[in-house]
Amino acid sequence: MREAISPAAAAALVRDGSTVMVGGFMGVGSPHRVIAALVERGARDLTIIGNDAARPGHGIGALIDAGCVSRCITSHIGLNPSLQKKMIAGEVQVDLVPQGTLAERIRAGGAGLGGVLTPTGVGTVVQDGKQLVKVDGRDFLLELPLRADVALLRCYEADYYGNLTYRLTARNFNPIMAMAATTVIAEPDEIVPIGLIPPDHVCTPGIIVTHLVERPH
Amino acid sequence: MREAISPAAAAALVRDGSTVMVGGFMGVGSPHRVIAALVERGARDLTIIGNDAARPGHGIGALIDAGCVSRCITSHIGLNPSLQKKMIAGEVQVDLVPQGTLAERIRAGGAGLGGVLTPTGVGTVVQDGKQLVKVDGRDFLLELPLRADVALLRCYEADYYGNLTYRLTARNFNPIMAMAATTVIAEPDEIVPIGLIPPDHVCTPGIIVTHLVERPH
Amino acid sequence: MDPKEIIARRVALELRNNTLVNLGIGLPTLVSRYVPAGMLVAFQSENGIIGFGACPPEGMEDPNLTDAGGGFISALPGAYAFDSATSFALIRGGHLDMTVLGGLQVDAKGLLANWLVPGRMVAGMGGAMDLVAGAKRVIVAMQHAARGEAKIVPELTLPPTAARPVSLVVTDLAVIEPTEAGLVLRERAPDVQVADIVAATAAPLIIPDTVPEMRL
Amino acid sequence: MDPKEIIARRVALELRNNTLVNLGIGLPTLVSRYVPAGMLVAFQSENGIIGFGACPPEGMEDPNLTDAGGGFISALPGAYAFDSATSFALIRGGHLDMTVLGGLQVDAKGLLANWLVPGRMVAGMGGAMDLVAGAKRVIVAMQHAARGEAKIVPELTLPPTAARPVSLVVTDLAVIEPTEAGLVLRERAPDVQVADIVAATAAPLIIPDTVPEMRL
Repeated sequence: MREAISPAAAAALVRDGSTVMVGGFMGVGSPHRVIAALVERGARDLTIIGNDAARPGHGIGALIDAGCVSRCITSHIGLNPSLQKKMIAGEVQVDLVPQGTLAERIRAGGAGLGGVLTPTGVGTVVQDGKQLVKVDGRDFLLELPLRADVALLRCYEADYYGNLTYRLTARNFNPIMAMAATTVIAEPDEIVPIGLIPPDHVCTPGIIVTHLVERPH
Repeated sequence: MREAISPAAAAALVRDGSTVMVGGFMGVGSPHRVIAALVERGARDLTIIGNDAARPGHGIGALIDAGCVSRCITSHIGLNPSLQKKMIAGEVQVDLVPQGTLAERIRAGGAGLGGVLTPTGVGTVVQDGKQLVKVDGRDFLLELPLRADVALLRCYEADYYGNLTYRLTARNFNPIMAMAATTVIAEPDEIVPIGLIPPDHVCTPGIIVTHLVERPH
Repeated sequence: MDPKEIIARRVALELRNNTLVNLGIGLPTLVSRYVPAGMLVAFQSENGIIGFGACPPEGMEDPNLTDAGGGFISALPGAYAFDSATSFALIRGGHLDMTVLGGLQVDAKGLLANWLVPGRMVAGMGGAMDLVAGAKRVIVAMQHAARGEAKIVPELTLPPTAARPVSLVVTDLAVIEPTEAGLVLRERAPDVQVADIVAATAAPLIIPDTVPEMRL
Repeated sequence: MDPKEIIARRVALELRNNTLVNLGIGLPTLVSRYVPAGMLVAFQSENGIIGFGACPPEGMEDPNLTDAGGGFISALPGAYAFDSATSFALIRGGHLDMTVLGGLQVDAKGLLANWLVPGRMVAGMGGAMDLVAGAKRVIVAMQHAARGEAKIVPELTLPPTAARPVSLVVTDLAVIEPTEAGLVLRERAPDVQVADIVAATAAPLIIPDTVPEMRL
């Protein structure tokens, strides 16, 4: 059983200097209430792993604006000129990873794999410093798993075991991040009694979700 | 749109000598009507990829009894003494693969990965002939993707786009096999109008399902 | 006809029934307007949906239903929502029949550069590298030239998106197919002459005896 | 007390609240009968469910709801059904707190053999290799000896299931913990003397000053 905690209590679980996976795609499916609480508490020196940097003031963009972030592992920052400027100024380190590779690396981290071979990035700058492995005469890059201290998820429904469902395109990176972090904090739109989510509709099992954020008022 | 075909028509799509993934775990979630039709048509020389050999006369076991199978890539044959005898007699080649490795290899085949690194099997006979890769000082085996000419799936609901849902423990290998074959044949318990399965509950997208078997009478 | 409309209409002729297609942000998105009547194409948005439709009427948007650019969309009957690992399993695993992407440069070998201009603001590759590495057909939809400079060049001067050549390049002037032998000029836009195309192209072109006009 | 009941009851004392546990087919399955009152343990069946219960009354079985042996089970409130890739992602990814497996042999290093006896009918490893490689704690639940032959041996004569030592061995005679220094005798079964255990064990045992009786 998980007791629901406040966004501020959730933010307190995210230590300065830690690596944090944040669900969402352009802020859709991001845990905005926990993000606001992180900004509020003045978190510092976070390494953020997320699909993109959203927009200034929004989602991961809000964390960057507030100076919470020292490093960003992400596939796209094109709609966040603030991060682009901080990157050029050397205030935030940005590691660009192809989106499908980012997803596979996070999945590998959660699935206990030592890495995966992907054709993506072969013959591009993404190849730099990576092992090239030939399988059946075709070149692949060995991409290594990603894990985090904390995963911050947004979900649609949760029950008090922490079982989660997601909604449409707000699903995105959330289910794979749920598997790849030590502390897993889910911010639901709604919390329902145990047993109300059919077993076939649960998308993330409660046993791996360590904390549940109270529903919005 | 997919027209529903008879089990016999589905069985006719499986050519002698082809590689066939068959969903199911001890026959639970196996496409029993298509399997019966394959036995009926006297299919020959199939390479079957499936979790286990079920029991004699049941699921994959029925295909083996009928002499349809020349090779089996599977994790467990312990409850099928008929296959054990055929293996010792040299009638059927059996390649044993750890269950999680089998699942990852099929997933890799469907996801376009060149392989995955797994800790499973390191220091055992499973390691024989495989590349050992060290990541962060830890040994992993490089396991290669599996693909098939045909995947034979059992599902719960299908719509006429071929979108599929699965039921409880009958899901097992079906969704990953759906991704890893050229011809994908789904045997549903029920076919429903397009639009009746909510987007969040579809488990396999219709666009990758090439054939739908008519519902049972 | 507007150059973008020419490109979008011509690319739409490459669509096939019962296929899975990904359209990049920007110009490629326009292609969905010109799906031939009666043809069933499943459009994927890589943020996690197959079978999406246009933006719903104001007030009926769902904040959990957006395209890869964050714009509101709707779900068609039979739509399928999925996570990012599944999305790129579909893209990388050979399930995506076609992707349509914008381009900064295409070279004589058919290599595409479309994600980074050194010295300018860095955007990131997003899903572009996976799409070019993984889709069965990669179609580049772009203006033939940018600010008077040719975008079809002998050799890329910008960083490549993948080691794999694209399948077809559709511009407001021409349809060009990269082949082993080089870039073949397949079609010309309405009222455009072969000489105009050659003049606007920095890479050498193989020109067949007949270069028909696009049938839009 | 029946030897199997001793083993199952003792293994059950290793269960912890709010953990994910996989029980192998056969003897290990019995452990679920002895979960301490008030403790919430999520049992995983590797064929695709967390949160299953006992076989339902006759006539109420669902052919789509079975355990890894194919036997009918029920689903408890809050259960979760999943595919085989997810099942082993949970096992391999460090999410499985504990697995309880049967054993053919355990050696002085704590290595387990439990899947193949050369010369006998081959069963296959099923999920055993993933479970031993991936679970946080691996507990072997087995009879101390089989047909008078010791199963705890100096070195495996059967093929190993993994290169990784197990966490604990629970038999009808003893609890033994593999350590860097060797096998440590931690507990003895009711009315069993240390000398009996040593006599029934082919591998050397490290014997602490006190070897308490199991608290069942």
